[in-house]
Amino acid sequence: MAIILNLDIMMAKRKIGLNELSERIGITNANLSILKNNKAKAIRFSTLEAICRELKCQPGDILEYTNDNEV
Amino acid sequence: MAIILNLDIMMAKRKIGLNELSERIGITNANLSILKNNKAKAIRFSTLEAICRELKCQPGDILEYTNDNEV
Amino acid sequence: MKNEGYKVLSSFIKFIIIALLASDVVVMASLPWTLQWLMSVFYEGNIAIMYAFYMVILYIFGILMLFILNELRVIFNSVEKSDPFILRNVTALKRISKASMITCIIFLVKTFAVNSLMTMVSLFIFFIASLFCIVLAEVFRRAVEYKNDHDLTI
Amino acid sequence: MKNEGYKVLSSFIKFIIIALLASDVVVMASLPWTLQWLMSVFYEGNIAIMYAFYMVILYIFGILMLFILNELRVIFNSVEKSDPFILRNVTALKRISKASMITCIIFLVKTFAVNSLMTMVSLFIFFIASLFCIVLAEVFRRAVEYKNDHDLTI
Repeated sequence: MAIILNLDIMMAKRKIGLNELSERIGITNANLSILKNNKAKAIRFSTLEAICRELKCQPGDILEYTNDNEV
Repeated sequence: MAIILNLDIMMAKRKIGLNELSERIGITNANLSILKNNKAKAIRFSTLEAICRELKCQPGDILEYTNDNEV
Repeated sequence: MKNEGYKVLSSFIKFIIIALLASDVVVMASLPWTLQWLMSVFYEGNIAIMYAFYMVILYIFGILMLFILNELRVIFNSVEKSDPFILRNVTALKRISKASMITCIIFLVKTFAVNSLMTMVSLFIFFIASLFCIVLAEVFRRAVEYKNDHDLTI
Repeated sequence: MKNEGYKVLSSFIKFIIIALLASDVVVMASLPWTLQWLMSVFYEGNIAIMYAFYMVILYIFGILMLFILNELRVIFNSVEKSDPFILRNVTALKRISKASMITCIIFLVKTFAVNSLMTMVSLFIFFIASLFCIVLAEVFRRAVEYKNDHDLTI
């Protein structure tokens, strides 16, 4: 997948753990892990909003496009 | 919703129409309209990837977080 | 299973349902005479009271079946159009459940009046069918939610 | 409907299914004697041949019902656990469909040998049930897809 989730980097920058973040954004630990490990197929705007709010960042900080599939 | 989709702005910048973009990224016109009009609940990473590839941009260019809900 | 075969099958079931609906109407329309004839052949005793009893029971049953078959028609209509995940089908299943429970009660009344093995089997079948439909309605309601969620995930 | 009531109902249906499974086993175990007794009371003519015929028919029927009931148990087990959207249930529905069609054929054989209204009604019911289950399996397969999609949308 050419969309990379840099959620772990942002979490490290803000010094926030998986448990704390999942509690704050109100989704289960298991689901947040799926997202963090790039196993998710899609992301809800509500989740993205909650993450941006809690990590005080922009969607661009956690979502990155790399065209590694080309040539 | 505090996540704003600036898909229309990027489309205008790249001078690409709804029909052409929907054809290139392989999703129906109707679905792309839902996305463009901020009616979607979630976005697939595959869709995001296709949009970034075709519009030659980053996710941060089309997704924006505004904390207009606060105070 | 191929989508085409599945559509053909749905259309075929819909056709059977409509045929049953039509038969139900025909049977109900001719019931006063058919019942009189049947009773004159098979029944001995106070015919007038039993005739009235059977007329009431059979007409209520006939109308309930009409109602259930029509709801089934609605469901298979949506299946045929490849769009079964609609709230209307949840409503249909709940209605079928209620109508089945009433049918069950009708058979219970009949069991006390004139018992027969077939009546008891039917009673049990409609009772189970009613419970099945409540559960299926709830399962379907969740499926509709998933479908709507899916439709808004672009 | 409240989730709790729905779970209680599923458990109740599962209980009925298990009770039916147990009855099926008991009836099959006692069949050689029960059938002999029933035939000595109700049947006149060449008992030996008819006894063999009924034994074969009823045992095949009994085993098919055991199979169908067990698959239904699997389905309601998953419903009870609030997770009915699994591929195992699609398989269960397909198996029930096949078993119902075989049951229908058994009844068809019986119709040609010894006809009765109840046999014909049963034949029709199993035929329709078989078709219903194929369609339901396909509808369920799609619901499972939606559910899996939903689970990976965070």
